[in-house]
Amino acid sequence: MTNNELKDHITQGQPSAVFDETGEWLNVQVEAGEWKAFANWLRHDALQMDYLFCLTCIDWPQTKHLMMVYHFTSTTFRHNVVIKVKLDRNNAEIETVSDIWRTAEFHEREVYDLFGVRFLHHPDLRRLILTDDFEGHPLKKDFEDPVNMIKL
Amino acid sequence: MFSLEHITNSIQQWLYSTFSPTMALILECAIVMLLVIGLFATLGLVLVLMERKVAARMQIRLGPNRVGPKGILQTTADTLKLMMKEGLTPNGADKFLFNLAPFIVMIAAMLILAPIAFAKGFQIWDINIGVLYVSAVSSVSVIGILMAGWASNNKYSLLGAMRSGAQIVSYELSAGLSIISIVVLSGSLQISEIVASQQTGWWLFRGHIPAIISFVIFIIAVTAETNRAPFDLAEAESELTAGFHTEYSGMKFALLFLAEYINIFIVCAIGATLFLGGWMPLHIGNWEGFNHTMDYVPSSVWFMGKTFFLIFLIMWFRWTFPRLRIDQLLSLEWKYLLPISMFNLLLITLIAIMGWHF
Amino acid sequence: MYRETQIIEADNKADGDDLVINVGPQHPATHGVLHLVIRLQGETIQKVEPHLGYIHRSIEKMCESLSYRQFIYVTSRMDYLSAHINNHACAMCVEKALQLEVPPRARVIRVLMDELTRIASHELWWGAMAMDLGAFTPFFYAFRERETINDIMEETCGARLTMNYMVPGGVMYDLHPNFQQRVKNFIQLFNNKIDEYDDLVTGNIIFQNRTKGVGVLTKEDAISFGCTGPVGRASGVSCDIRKLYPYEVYDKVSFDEIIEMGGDSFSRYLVRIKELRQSIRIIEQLIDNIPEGDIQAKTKAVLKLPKGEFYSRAETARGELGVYIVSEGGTTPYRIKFRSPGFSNLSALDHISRGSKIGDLMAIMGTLDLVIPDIDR
Amino acid sequence: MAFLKEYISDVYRAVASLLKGMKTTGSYFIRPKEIITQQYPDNRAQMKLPERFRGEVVMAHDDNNEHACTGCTACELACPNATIKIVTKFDTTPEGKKKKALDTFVYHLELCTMCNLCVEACPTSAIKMAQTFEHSVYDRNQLLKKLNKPGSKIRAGVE
Repeated sequence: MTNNELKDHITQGQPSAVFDETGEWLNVQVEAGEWKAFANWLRHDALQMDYLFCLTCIDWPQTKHLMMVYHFTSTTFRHNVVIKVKLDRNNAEIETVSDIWRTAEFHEREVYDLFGVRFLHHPDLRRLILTDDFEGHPLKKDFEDPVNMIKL
Repeated sequence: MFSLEHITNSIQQWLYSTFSPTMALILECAIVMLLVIGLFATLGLVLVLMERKVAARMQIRLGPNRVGPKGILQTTADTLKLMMKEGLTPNGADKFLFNLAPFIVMIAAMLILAPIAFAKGFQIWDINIGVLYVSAVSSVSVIGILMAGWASNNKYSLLGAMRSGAQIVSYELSAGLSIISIVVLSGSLQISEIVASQQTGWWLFRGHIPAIISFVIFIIAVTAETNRAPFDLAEAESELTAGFHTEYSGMKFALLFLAEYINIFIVCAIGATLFLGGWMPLHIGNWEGFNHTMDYVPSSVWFMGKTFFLIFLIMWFRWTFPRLRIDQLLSLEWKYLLPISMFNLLLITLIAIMGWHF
Repeated sequence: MYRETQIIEADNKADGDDLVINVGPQHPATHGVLHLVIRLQGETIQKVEPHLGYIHRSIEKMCESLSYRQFIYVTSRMDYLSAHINNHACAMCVEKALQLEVPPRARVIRVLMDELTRIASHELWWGAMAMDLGAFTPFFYAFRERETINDIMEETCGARLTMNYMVPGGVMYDLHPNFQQRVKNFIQLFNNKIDEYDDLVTGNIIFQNRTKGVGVLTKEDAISFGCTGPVGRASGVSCDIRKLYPYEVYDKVSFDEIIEMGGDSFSRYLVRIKELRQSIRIIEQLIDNIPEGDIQAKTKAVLKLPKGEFYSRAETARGELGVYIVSEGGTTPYRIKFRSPGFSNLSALDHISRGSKIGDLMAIMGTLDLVIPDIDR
Repeated sequence: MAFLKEYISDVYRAVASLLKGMKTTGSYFIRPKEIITQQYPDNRAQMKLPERFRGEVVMAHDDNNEHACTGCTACELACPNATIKIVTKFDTTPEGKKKKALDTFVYHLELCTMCNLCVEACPTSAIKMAQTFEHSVYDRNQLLKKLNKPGSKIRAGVE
């Protein structure tokens, strides 16, 4: 499916989606509140995006937001799409998709650990890599750790 | 001709002629104890070195080769190291049982040594129920292992000990059945008579295919009974780190380790006695010339040769096969070995009654 | 800074019969510092909970302060068994952003190195997995062949494990004059020895019983868990990046994507063993057809990526590696995300090992081929 | 009867597969020339590492105690770990002009990952990778090295 066809499909499923075609794949930006329903639609409807191959987050301190980035592929149709969800940097909350794509369970825990994004209704939202009593979220741009980080 | 029988007899005569009978008996006991402990120490050193060398050759490497010429002092060095190490007792452990367990395992191994005939007339105690005694005492070591696993207060140790218990209890059945098949053929429980009955040929060859089957089953069962790979579930390094002896260190570990090798030696000695004629040289029917030539090789060499051949076989298993899973281990015993050995015993009984063996 | 190991005690919710065991972080079968908390009922596994982070170096954060030439070397330390392929994926991402044309000779060299790495990685996996199942000898046989590859790597790339041979625009050095001959010798050695592998492990009845029907991962679950590489392909998912999104010269060589339908540990084993032969096939096709020419495209001394987001994928020995670079137009990446195959494969561990025995857990972990630095990054 | 036949063939196949494995290991047991162990510290004399092997960074000096380093700090910039620190000084050339030159080439071996980026970056090929690999010392400070030899100067003609 070409990007234009994908765009048509997605507009039907999510009329408020914002598109960006500068990258290799079609970028779609949706609102955090609409994300869960849209994710369900992506997985189960015509597009069949069953393979979530990358889930990550980007910190943008200047514009005070965190950007969740989901990379999807459909193993039946072999088309790719990138979904972005903008979150408030100080109060980052988003619905989990771990019930739709099981791999998200670990990836979301990792993002929670390193960025502090809270995933609502996640079955087991704990720190994955750092200890439970660790303070701060290391991949945020303003994270400082004078003990463990060596400034070159 | 060199013979251990003459030496032991002359020592005994000298003792009885010099001291009173009671004193002579006590002295004899002391000598025997010293000999047994000496034998254990040497066997431990030799077998560990042999294991490492055999493993190395099979794994296309050299093995220990730095301590002493060709590495023969390696195990001595290891023993020294273990002796100097601190013997830790974990805080939550049952101290008494924890410290007792290695000795029970070791003493059980020592006890089985009594009826084994090392050479012609060279035997500690020719008890008339020798084979029964061996199979009875060999089950004592499982108590030591269970004790070690339970007293360590370690979950890995406990799992290893429980596995070991299930394993040894089950495999004793088929080991016992294959021992019985030789008892049936030779008509005696006494080790010396079993050896004597193989004057004209070893039971392995004389008992047709059923004897070979019971030999194979015996080897499999004793491999399992001594917790050797592929049945080393009690230790299962990659699963339970070290199983029942996870918490042991220093000399206590050395005792458990030594007992393992002594047990291998003993079961192989019994296998050699029952199936390969013990110290009896290779005799074939009534080829007088051939049999006479074979008699020139000392009987102790025959015994050791056969035993070490079986030990090598068991080592060969260890360095070739992956480990079984606990349920597969038990199903191998109860679904395959036990029915086969029972049926086999029936065949052997038939052979013995009809006198079909050679 | 010293950090105490978290020992997870049985919580109050647990049934009194449950036994909670910490497997790792120091355990012979976890190949590194993976910490699994397993809940047992007898010997049957109720739950497996991985605890990560023992060697997390935050490579993603480190890369944010390294230039586009420098960050590649760090990725060798992720999945250290497919160091070349990690470097390759990063180099490809930079090339994609700069729209660099890699010279044909460098492309072929890269593919040759990738496949040699894949063989070396699978060799090590084979030995280590056999060791997990209690057979010690295969490890040494596997290392004999792997050592040959390492020697070849050492001669051409200058290091045995963390080569740092791929640079943006090509490769660092030209091939060593002995390279072709040594690779051919290796192929000969390998073809002689691979039958031993079947005799020793594949055909062995104990091994088959230990792995068949153990840790079954269905196709749907494999996709949902994002399992790629041999793990995904053993469950019937076609996920070989070399076939789906061919890079370098993978579209010009003929090889098969190995797919097994079983989904159990034995299928995962078979996929890797068959992949060894496919890698040999690729190398055989390329080794005599290395085009002459440059080994590096002309690049500026300081690389500056245009503003934007770039994603490249490569097939490592463990599965799909994704490199996601967000650039703000500077000399260092704004954000880098490595989508590591091991991380997703590990997430399926709990799901597939429930209800099996402790011994099965080792078989499952062995065939998942976990490399902990790849998971922890 | 079919059950019995299956049972026996099961046992037969199992035993055959086990014997096959034993044949493999047994055949290695009787062929000691397949042993591949290298006796490492004893074979130092014969051991030859390939010339590309990356052991540590060294600076090549010729017979006149001259090196090719101009002190341009390209290697320092290329290094991802701050392994290299270059201290420069100002020499006066015969014409009386001041010229930047190398004073000390400080190399932290303990930080080095042998990535070869410094050698690649060097415009005058002043540094290269040596094949030494036995770097263990008792004190970490001994790993801090000064690569230019005392009294060495830049080779004439190197810019």
